[in-house]
Amino acid sequence: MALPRRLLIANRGEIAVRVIRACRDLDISPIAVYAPVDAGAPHVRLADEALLLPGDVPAESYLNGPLLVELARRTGAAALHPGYGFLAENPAFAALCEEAGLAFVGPPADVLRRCGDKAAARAAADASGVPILRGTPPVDDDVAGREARAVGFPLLIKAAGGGGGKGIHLVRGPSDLASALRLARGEAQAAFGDPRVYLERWLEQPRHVEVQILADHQGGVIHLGERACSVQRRHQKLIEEAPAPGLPAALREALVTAAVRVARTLGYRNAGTIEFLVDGEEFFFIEVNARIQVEHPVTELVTGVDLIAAQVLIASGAPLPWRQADLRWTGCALECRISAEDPHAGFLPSLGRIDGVTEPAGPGVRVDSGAWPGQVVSRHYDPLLSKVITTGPSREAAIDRMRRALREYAISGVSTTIPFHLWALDQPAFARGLYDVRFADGWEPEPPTPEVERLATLAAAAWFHRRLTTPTLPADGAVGRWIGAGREESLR
Amino acid sequence: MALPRRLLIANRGEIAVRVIRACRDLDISPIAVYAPVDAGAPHVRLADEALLLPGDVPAESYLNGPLLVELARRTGAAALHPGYGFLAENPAFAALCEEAGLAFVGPPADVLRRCGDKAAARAAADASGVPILRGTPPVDDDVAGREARAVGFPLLIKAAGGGGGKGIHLVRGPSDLASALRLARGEAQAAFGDPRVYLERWLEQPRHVEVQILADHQGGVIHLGERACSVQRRHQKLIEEAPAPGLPAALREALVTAAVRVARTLGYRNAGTIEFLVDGEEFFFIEVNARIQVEHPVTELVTGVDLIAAQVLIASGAPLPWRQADLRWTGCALECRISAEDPHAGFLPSLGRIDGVTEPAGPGVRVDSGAWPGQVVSRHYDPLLSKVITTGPSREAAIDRMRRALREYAISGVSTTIPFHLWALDQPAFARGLYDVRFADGWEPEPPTPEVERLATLAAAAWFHRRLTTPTLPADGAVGRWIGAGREESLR
Amino acid sequence: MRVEATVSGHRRIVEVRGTADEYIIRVGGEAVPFRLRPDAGSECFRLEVGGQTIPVRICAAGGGASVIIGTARVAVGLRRALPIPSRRNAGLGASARREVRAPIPGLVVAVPVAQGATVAPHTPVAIIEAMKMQMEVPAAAAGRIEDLRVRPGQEVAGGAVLAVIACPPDATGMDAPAVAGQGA
Amino acid sequence: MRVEATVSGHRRIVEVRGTADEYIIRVGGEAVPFRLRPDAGSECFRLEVGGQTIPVRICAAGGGASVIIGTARVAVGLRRALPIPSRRNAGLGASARREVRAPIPGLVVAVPVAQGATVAPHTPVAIIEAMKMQMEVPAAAAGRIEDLRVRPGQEVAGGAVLAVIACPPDATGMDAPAVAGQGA
Repeated sequence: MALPRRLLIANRGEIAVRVIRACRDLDISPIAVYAPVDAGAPHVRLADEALLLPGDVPAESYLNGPLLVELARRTGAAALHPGYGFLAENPAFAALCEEAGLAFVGPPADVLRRCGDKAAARAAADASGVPILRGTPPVDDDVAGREARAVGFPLLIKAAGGGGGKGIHLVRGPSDLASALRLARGEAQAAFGDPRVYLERWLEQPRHVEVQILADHQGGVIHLGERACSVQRRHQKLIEEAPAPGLPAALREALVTAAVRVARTLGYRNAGTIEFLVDGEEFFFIEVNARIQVEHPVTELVTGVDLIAAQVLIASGAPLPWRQADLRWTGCALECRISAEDPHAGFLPSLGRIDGVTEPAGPGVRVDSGAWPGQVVSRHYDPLLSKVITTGPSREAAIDRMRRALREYAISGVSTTIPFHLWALDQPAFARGLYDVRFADGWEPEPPTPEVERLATLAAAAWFHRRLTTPTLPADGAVGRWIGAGREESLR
Repeated sequence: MALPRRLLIANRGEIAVRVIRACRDLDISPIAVYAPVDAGAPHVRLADEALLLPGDVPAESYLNGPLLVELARRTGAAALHPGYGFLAENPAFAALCEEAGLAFVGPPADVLRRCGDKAAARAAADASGVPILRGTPPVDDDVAGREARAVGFPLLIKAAGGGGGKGIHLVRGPSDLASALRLARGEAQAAFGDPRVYLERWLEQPRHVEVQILADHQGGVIHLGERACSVQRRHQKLIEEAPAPGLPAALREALVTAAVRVARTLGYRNAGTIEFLVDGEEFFFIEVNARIQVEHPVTELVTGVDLIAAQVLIASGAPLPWRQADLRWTGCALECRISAEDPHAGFLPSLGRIDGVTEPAGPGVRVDSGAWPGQVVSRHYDPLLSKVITTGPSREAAIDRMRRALREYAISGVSTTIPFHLWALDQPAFARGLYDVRFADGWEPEPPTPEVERLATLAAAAWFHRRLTTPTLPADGAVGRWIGAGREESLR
Repeated sequence: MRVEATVSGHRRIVEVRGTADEYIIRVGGEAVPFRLRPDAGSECFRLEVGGQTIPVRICAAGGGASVIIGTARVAVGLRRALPIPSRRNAGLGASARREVRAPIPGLVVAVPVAQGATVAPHTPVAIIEAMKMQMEVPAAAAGRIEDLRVRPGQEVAGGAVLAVIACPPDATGMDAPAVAGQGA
Repeated sequence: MRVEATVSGHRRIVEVRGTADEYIIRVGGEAVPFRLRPDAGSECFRLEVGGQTIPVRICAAGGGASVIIGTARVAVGLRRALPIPSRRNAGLGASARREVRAPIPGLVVAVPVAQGATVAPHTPVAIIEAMKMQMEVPAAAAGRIEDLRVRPGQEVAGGAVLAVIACPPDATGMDAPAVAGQGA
């Protein structure tokens, strides 16, 4: 039942930093791993030990299950936190950890398997009396046309074998079905090694609302309230908040009750999220995310609960330290994901080298960041750099602080999603809390006003002048030579 | 009643940054001023406009009242925030602002005058039925001996004309009285231009507890609860927290009620602090701090109230937006003041140039900082660099997070109070919340253990090796020449 | 320095004077004092203008810069405007030597003149490449190339002397803005 | 590199081998692998040793360093330990040339030998000052100063050749730790 003395974090970026901080608060010694490209990253700096992985390719680094288990064993770690993504929801890896006597900080392999099979998860929700979107079990191509007519158009094709927005295709009419099916199967095979797909009713303008769950190994299940995550693009969340604005109290109550019911039916353990679509007064279960989520801080800020610490407690066998009635919600919290993506170029990943970072701080602002000057944003990993989370006694206060924080945030070397976030915060629909999952489609790099063009011209001209008149330091080559000379001496 | 469109901040360092952030949240355009030595400071970076002051000497910069008022007028500022220190409690400056039609964000001149005269403030507390320490009005030298015997030894000599720990002397017996009186008068004259001093009973081991007040111009007065500030050295606070640990509910109620009563008697306006000493079940009024205080964030974090924003609202004539019953207290908050002082050398200011800063972040950590790489810590200003404030659902959680945050904090170039804070957090008396104003006297740079000596030897040897084998970049001179060449061209 | 800035197909001549981060820009007859303070790394700045400060990200793109300002991105074409001849250096008296210096650090890609050649003020003496942009360096005075100090392929520092010109007494000089305020 | 470290009057010889931030230290026969990662500025590091990471601040103080580690401050006297003679370079065969290099960048304050002089391995060839500490650079081999390349008052880079020594076939060389792991 004791907490592990050492814990290995099988992840990188902001979530690795987040887990390290939870370890410090629990007086657990955190051990980091890192791919060569991440050698200067904050999680390497902040851990007690940092172990180099053989390559940058995920299969050699953060997806390298057997090596990660071996490194945990070698460094005396009694637990392993997978973060999100990578191996977080991989039942085989969870089983590997268990076999090695390593506490996997997440649900056990069998729970991961049940939640990862979306059809099974839907069936569990259905069995719990929780509404699900009209849909099908995994379909074969030959019956797909008939099944699609039964579900009705528009509909979504979704991968049965995994989540994260991969393999999802929208089909507006029967004529698009065959080609979309082909694409979806190909993507599902590539992403999850499983070509099975199923069909699901598609709502025109629903809101995405999810419920945070904690479940211990003694059968205790509590919810930590809901999060609104409707600001999405290609099924990737961009902004999340808690509580969900404009959600009637009765509907919220129904959602959180349904979430606890689904978790119980699934025999859920550790931290998880039950996702729903809300359409008017109706709501529908969509899936379970069997991991800690990117957006967990908004829940932490309104409940005061450290979710990562709770994960570690549960994984070490401790019962939940709170009953449902102990929880209180205070204020509002908002999260903007800062990714190295170019919102002016279709949100394409912006690869390159970050050469300067200034992060926001101050009242009501929390930054969970994995960004560092010198960081190479590579094609190997997710482009998420950091998250800005703001709180306030009111939603308006949290939004005002977010605007202030984004203004303070300066990242040089790559494009980021900051311009999109500034746009979103100023939309009337967002300000009123009346936004749905189509909200982000409204982003259109607006043509700059004449005043903005004038300011850009001033700035560009001064920048040009500055570049032409400011000398650069001697190139790296020269310094390299000096270091070489020094090393040579030390070899003598 | 409208908020000012622009506001000038007549201060520097972390409090200037703090006020700028409040302005941003209120959509007010913040205007900074800066002494030459502060040219690269964060408050210069974050303001909308930053105006250079003529010199580094306080009289030419942040104490240069007439110039500050003139700069506010010239830049169209309708309000001026004085921060703390400098001109914050100067009645003549508040009057100067009022005459210039500038809203002074603080109490009006007459309130500052009443609060600044400590004898008058004590009389007001007495008149409100609030217990005061046995003491005297300002005393002349010839009657001091008799007065001292009436108060009893040990006693304190305090300056009547101002606060901040200046001019305070402890007298343990009659034989020390004359010389202490001479010293105290000299210091009082130097610091406040007023040689008047008074005598006050001294408690052996009291706790310092203060109450945050907000008062509007419509006569509304509320309190925002108490802060415990007993970790002090030479009457300078080092660590503050809210709520005060180990304070019985009835005593807390008596304190906050007394504070509101004193504020009403004084006709108090804007944000202020009523300070008390608590000794067992007894408490005694000591003084009013007629300004925002360094330690205000701990109150912000447990109440959710932005005190700087509240100051600006009140100064613009708005009534308090909350009644007393609206306020709720959640969790615990702790503040450590990070100063450029050397705790291994009697807390002497550590002057020098900061050449690198890495600040903590993450869950439950707020950093209000004015530190920057390149900053010259000069003898002209207070050595406070920043404040680390942590919160948690429990006092233990806030302490654990503070330990984690201080571990993450790296400041290169000057000594800081961080080693002291690490020591304080680990003292059993602090952990139990049973510490009084003598607590910090227990700090004694402990002789390093053999293990610490071993680690220090390893680190020093590697550092020595590193310095001998790592080349330095070309000296500044070379770069200067390049820039010179560039400039020369641009002059052509 | 006179810069030709092109935004949305609209070309403007912008005159930039200043040192370090403080500038006065003259655009369309209007003089705008402002600051461009470095904020983070090579691309992030804070533009202090007209009583407000605006965070901007500026990165080299094509033959100019891409400026991210709030939610917008503005592509600005940039090149050094051709100087305008004037009589400023007229009447300097006797024959003088005049140095032609590199306006920027960069790579000399061509030297279209030879030692001893006679040049007019606009004759290019060298072409320098920096930031993937090429720039002609004019002689800036009429005269004879007395000392040619660079050759193609050579890296030069900003301000390096490229050539020395011996000017006849009444050589025509180049216009340059007078030194103003913080320097020009 | 062998360093003589003095703490609380107790003197230890510490052998540091490694490159960049990764070291192996040998102290009292015990080999300790560790890292000293730069954290902020010139003084803040993180010492990764024995499975834990400890933030330290190290600043030059007197003839050594002041190390702040947790709540403690430890004064460590530091100087380069005198090398130990060995026979490692014996039997190199025919007469060889051996370069004496500057171990650190610094100022040459004295050159106690002359061109053509005969030197033993311990004979100081130059005295270099850096960080307010002076350091003798020994010839490191017996022989004759064939080429003396520096003079007092000159700044030298780390690794710069100070002198070249012509060694007789059986000259006695200096002991140097063998290259190990990450380099030595």
